Amino acid sequence: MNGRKRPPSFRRNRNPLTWLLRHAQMALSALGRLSRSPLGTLMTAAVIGIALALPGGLHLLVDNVRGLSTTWQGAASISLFLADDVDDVQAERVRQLVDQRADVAETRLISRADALDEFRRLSGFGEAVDLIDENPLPPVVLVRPVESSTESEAVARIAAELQAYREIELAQVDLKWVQRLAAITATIERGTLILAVMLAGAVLLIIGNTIRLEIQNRQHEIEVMKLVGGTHAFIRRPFLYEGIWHGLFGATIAVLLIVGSLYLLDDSVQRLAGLYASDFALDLADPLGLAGILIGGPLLGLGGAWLAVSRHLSRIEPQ
Amino acid sequence: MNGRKRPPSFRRNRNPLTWLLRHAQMALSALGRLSRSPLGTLMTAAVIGIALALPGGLHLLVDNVRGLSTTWQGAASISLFLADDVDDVQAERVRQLVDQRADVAETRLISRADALDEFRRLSGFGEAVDLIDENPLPPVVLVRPVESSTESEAVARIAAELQAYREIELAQVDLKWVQRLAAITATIERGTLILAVMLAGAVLLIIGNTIRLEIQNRQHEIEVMKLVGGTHAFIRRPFLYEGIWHGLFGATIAVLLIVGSLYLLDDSVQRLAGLYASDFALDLADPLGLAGILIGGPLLGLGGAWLAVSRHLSRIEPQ
Amino acid sequence: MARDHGATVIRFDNVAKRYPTGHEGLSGVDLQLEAGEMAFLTGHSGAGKSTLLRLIALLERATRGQVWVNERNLNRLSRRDVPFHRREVGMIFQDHRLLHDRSVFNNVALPLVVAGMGHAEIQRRVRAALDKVGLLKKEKVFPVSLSGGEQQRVGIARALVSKPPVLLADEPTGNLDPELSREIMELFLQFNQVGVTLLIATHDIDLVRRLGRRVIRLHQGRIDSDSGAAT
Amino acid sequence: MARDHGATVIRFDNVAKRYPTGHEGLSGVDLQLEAGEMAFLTGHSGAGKSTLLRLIALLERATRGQVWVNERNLNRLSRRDVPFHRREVGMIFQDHRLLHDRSVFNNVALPLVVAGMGHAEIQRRVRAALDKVGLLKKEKVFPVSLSGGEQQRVGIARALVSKPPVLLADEPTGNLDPELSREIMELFLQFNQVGVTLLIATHDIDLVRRLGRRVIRLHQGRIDSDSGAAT
Ligand SMILES: Nc1ncnc2c1ncn2[C@@H]1O[C@H](COP(=O)(O)OP(=O)(O)OP(=O)(O)O)[C@@H](O)[C@H]1O
Ligand SMILES: Nc1ncnc2c1ncn2[C@@H]1O[C@H](COP(=O)(O)OP(=O)(O)OP(=O)(O)O)[C@@H](O)[C@H]1O
Ligand SMILES: [Mg+2]
Ligand SMILES: [Mg+2]
Repeated sequence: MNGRKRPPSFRRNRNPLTWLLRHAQMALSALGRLSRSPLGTLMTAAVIGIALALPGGLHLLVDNVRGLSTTWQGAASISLFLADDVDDVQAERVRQLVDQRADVAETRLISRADALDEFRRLSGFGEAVDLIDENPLPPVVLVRPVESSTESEAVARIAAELQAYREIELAQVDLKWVQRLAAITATIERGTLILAVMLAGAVLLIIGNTIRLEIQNRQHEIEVMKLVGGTHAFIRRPFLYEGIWHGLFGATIAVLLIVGSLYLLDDSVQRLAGLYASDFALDLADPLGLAGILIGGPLLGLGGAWLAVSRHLSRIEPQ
Repeated sequence: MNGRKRPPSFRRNRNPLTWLLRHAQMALSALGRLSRSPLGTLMTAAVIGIALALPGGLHLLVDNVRGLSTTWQGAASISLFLADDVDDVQAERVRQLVDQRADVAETRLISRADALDEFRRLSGFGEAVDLIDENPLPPVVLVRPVESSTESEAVARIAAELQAYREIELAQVDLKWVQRLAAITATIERGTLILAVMLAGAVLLIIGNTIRLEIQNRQHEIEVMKLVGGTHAFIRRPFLYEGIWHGLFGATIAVLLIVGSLYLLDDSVQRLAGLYASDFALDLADPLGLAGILIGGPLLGLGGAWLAVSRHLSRIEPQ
Repeated sequence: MARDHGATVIRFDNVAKRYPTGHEGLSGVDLQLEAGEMAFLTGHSGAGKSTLLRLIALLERATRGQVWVNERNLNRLSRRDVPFHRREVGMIFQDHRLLHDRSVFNNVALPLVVAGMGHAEIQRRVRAALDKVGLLKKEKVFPVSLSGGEQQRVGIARALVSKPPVLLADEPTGNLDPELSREIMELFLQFNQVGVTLLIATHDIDLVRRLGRRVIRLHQGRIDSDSGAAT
Repeated sequence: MARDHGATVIRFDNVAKRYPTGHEGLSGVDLQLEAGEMAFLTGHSGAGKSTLLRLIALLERATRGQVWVNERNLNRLSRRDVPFHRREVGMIFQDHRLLHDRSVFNNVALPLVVAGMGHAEIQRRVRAALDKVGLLKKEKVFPVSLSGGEQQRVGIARALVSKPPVLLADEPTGNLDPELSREIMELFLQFNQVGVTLLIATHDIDLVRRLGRRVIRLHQGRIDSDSGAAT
């Protein structure tokens, strides 16, 4: 206006040591505040813990299912059952012949002995298979068509053409049990994906909701803080620390729940692992995953707190 | 003290029509209050919805797994593989002989043809089995020992004794695949039980926590209500209605989530069901179960509200 | 002790109130208020005025002695009966105690709603009470948008609306300008004329002197002087 | 408009405050307070006293005109700077605004904690402030266990503790007995003597008259009379 001098700027305290000390104090006082309502803290932590434990557990499950199904990944989409009188040398010739086709990407021969081995291993008949005097299984050639020919009609056409070979008794598009396993795996994977999305949503909602209600609860406190000159950063800090603590407690509970569940599941899993020998053992005790939960929990708590606080804090102005 | 007359008792309003009208008013005004903070209401309902949808979905899963495994329930714990030269008539004689033992509760004969059929159905080899010229499978007699003899040693002893029969080539304690399926089923059942317990806990905690924070939030309101002579019942009522509404919204979201997940899972399930023919079809669309969620949700909300309110309400006294 | 108790509305028998902190808010107080009386309670800050009023409204319970209101021994009142007791005792607070998420109308209506009164009757009574404190125009606004004195008057309207036989006021004119204070006192006098018993805690010595009513002076939790004591 | 602004601490240029309800809490207010001045703000309930104080502490923003405090135009102050502005303006509220889950000591310490002051200095200053309002014995108790007047004094201590150059008080003695009121006024006078600028809203006409300081009288949002106007 009329040539007034620039107003003095405000003094701000920026001593890094004071800053650090204040943060440590705040972390502790947030902990103190939580400990003064132990039941509420426990309830919130338990809810977060359950919400974290479920995706954590599911992650392990999905991993294991994947591990089970990779054996079958890239399995052939056409199986050629060779005639009974074809020996292994002839079978290898058939394989090479088929392999030269432009519409075939890869082939693999399963000899009579291999087929029986695989059958023994997977069917679960075990020793009982040895009762069979003579190996009744024919050699099999697994065929993977090139990418461009993977639609069912193309595959069916290839199968029909191959059927014309004298040595090939039956060209079957996909083994039923490979299809089944793939279908089961797909269903479980999709189901767990849906579950994981729902649970991740739940974790965010729970933390956000808890902090929203906390902030409403402490609206008066926030107003008074603002009245006496508290900066946004200062007012936000206790909430962030509470978010971190909640996340940490929740993560601890989640780890306990997972470990506890493992303990409860242990004998069933042991039995399963024993039955499948080295083929399929649930790899549940994953220390890296547990450490991830213990680090991710507090980070999630911090993130949720930040979101909730930022959304609500500026709306609360002292009256 | 000095013969004072009995103090007059308080007038209480007990007109049933007024009472009903007040309840309807309260239900509506609780709804109005919730609609004034739509985001918070939605978040709470979403959390409850997810928490309800998961046990709901798991219930379906467990049911289906049970359905799958009942085929194998009560399966024999000893399988007698008969010698290759034993025909079906002889096999039946062997069965009857074994059946007369005091330590055997039940026997069942699987003829050569039945064994092949079952193998075809379960192994997934399908048509490929027909390539095998001659049925290589021996007849099998399944044996279930009496209750008192089900410990492994007793069973092993029976097996050893039966092995002595000329017609019995191999007495195998439990078929591996039966064991495996039982183990898988047991693992899944135990896992889902753990999950269900955790999720039921989560639902209770979430509703309790939400209402606890709500009550703290409205502590001032409760104090004022008490100041002007509101009875406990009167003050509790809005919370109960809010609990019911929350539960109802949560249940609606849960139903939508389940139906949505089914929709997403539908093609995988269709494929699976197709592959297993009538043996194994996921029976997911369960209108009774969904109706149960829609009724149970509000009841759970009411219960959670009642618990939380009763615990906290009497502690809040006007200052 | 052998007086006519028929008309005694409030009666303290050697009452003491010791707070959990160990502090004695009131000690050995004897007091009687007859039906239709109007008395002022004065004394320094922390003398125990609010404590005495809170004992009558059962916001606290006496730790010694007995408090009788409307011929009921408050010590013997069950928890179930407390709300009904409070409906017979209107109270005006130093800090208003309004609900900030409800309109002025709904705040004033609260005692009637709680008592289960019909809609039409509530409308009529709330309007009348708001009119008496000069806030009829503000019935739709929320308490935040009222000045301190206006909030005070909403609190007064809320205490009046259910026409309780006993009215307690804790510094009802502390935040009002002298003119408004006089008007509110007028209102109290009107109420007193139709038989309401009033006990008013105040620091406004001038006003108390001008009205010439009974004055009970507290000092450190004891009755220091009582211009109307029947003892 | 060409006066010496060096000593002007508070300055209103044709300020109006229209609330979202449409009500004008203040209209066309021109006002100047020099450094070290002590002025009283009077007027009927709803006249706009609190509104005026709230504009200075930036609890509201003017809808027209400009407010200058410590040579800063509050209209141009960024949101980031608001907390620092509030640290320079101590305010005492009609309704105390204490935190009920913190002890008296912690309530009074709040402005210092917020400003990042060291522990020892906080201890010293809070004790001194509590001593001034006569509540040193109560430092450990929680506000619920204080009488109305005691809470008021805690609020006063909280405003004094950071020794702000400007002190606003909204009816600081509304709930105090005459003697305590006088003592608190003494305290304000002492502060004024060391250079603090004070603006005090009050209904206590007697007290205002007795002190003979500048009196600004509001009527329906406008300045009705101003005994110390330099215009
Ligand atoms: N809940 C409580 N716990 C502990 N002490 C209390 C409690 N309430 C009041 N006191 C103490 O009891 C004494 C009397 O308090 P009371 O509120 O009755 O005073 P008062 O006469 O109303 O004072 P004022 O005029 O300041 O409102 C005070 O010293 C106060 O500190
Ligand atoms: N937030 C708000 N929204 C709408 N109107 C408001 C708001 N705050 C105050 N008012 C109105 O502005 C006018 C002035 O209010 P203010 O609080 O400044 O009065 P006051 O002079 O402090 O009165 P008192 O002595 O009763 O405290 C009043 O009529 C009030 O109703
Ligand atoms: Mg008091
Ligand atoms: Mg005011």
